[in-house]
Amino acid sequence: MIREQPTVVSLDGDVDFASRKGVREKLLGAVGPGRPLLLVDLSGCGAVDSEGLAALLSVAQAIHERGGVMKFCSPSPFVERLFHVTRLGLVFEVHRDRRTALESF
Amino acid sequence: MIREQPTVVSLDGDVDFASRKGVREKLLGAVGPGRPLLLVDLSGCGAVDSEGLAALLSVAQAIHERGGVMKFCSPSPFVERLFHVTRLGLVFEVHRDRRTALESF
Amino acid sequence: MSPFDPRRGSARVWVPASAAFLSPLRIFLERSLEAWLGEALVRSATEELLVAVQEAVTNVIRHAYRNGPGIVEVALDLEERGEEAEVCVRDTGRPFDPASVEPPDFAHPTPGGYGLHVMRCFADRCEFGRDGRTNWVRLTRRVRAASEIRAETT
Amino acid sequence: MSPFDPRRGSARVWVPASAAFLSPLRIFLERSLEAWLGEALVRSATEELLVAVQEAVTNVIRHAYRNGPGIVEVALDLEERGEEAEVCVRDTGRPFDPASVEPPDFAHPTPGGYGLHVMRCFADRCEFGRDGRTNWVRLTRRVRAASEIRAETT
Ligand SMILES: Nc1ncnc2c1ncn2[C@@H]1O[C@H](COP(=O)(O)OP(=O)(O)O)[C@@H](O)[C@H]1O
Ligand SMILES: Nc1ncnc2c1ncn2[C@@H]1O[C@H](COP(=O)(O)OP(=O)(O)O)[C@@H](O)[C@H]1O
Repeated sequence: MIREQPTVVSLDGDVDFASRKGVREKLLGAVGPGRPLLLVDLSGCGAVDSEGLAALLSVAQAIHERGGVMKFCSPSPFVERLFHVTRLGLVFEVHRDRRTALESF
Repeated sequence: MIREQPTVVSLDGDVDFASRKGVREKLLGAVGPGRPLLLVDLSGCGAVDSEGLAALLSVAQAIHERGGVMKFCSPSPFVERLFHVTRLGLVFEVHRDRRTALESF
Repeated sequence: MSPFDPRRGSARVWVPASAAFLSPLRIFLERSLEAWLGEALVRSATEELLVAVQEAVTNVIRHAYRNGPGIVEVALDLEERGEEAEVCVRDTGRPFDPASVEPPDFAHPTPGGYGLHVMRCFADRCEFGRDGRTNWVRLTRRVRAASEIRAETT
Repeated sequence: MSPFDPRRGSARVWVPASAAFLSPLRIFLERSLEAWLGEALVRSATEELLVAVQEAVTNVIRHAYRNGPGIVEVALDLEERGEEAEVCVRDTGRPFDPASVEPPDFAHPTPGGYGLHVMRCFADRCEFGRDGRTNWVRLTRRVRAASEIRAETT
């Protein structure tokens, strides 16, 4: 079986109200034409707030509309709590580390 | 000729009004009994202000009174400018890098 | 804006209502809490308080001032014997009744609408009010490690 | 304290007169200048302005309030078309005449006495005054890269 290879993007700055446009552009710009497969590595990101999560959700929805898949890996404990209280951890597929996430595609 | 080996201390936090007591203690605590030879590496230090320089001068004077020598190395361009405007660059022996400083003892 | 209270142990900031000032504000509050509590500061609680504050400030920028000009005041209360930090966010934009806002529809997630919910989850207390022409949100959160409290009161 | 000027593009902070707040203050000013000027901010000029401000605040803590309780106000003026940053430090401690202070004796260095000299060297302008019961120091420094200024005015 040949496994499809997702595009991996590491978010390294803040993911919040101030940076939401740049985050959207970075993620949507990273996937090529065709069916997008995207893995977002959160290990290095700075401050995250609900507007940042909203930007991630809007990207996930755009990718889903194109028949693609977007997953996450390596959230900090704080980002895990934010996924938890917003219930977005139930909507997004979030993996503990990058290896596990890559194997899931 | 056997060269004397100075104690080398790297200052990594701020060297300012807030930290001046800790800086004094760290430097004076690092030299043993006898004639103190001290090299202070400034490459990693944070904010420096005139109160920080005053603390360094007071340590240099204490070491001088005990017949010892205190030198500096690796100041940032900003710290060099601070040495320059206070003329303390004329009082302290400041070397560009650690190797040159060690060879000067 | 409320008159200035010169009590020792409180820090206050005014910034333009602009997303560019979220980062200066957040780091100022974080460093002030560190200055105040040092090793006793609980990091995880601080992260949650700071994001709750950021949600409040973002709402002021987007909704109270509708992305137009305005000033946001943020006051951090540093009561010396307290175990809690209290952050009050004030604006002079349009009034707002939080009771009129529906909670998020978790079954149908939309990009947005989580701000008030995050504030309520991450603060121990979250109160809203209006004095004269000033709106305020007061967020309270215990941020000091319990062992420190005990050591001080015995 | 002077009345608040609600003009857009200025940031203001009040902190307790304590050395612990030098770091929150410095990083707030630095991040605010970054928020304002971005890539056009000249790092070396900013470092010098920020240490000049720190000297002023340290003098307020040590001399104006004699290490006792008090509030320090720091206002950063962010004029949108200006090439300069202006920082005003205010206190309500004892009055002070900078003209009465001797310059440092460079031939006989002592641990201390360099603060005013550093302020004057590292700011483009350094003015002192008193309004009512408030002392102020205003430090001005060009911090925007020249190419940016030209690009804007042509
Ligand atoms: N400070 C405020 N001033 C005015 N209206 C507000 C304020 N905060 C929130 N609101 C209103 O409450 C709604 C929900 O806010 P929130 O939960 O933060 O989600 P979002 O801001 O993403 O819509 C907003 O859409 C807005 O209509
Ligand atoms: N804000 C102030 N309020 C009162 N006196 C001051 C103030 N700033 C400076 N001074 C006086 O001026 C002197 C010189 O100040 P400075 O050059 O900063 O060096 P230092 O603070 O190390 O003595 C101080 O010793 C003090 O007497």
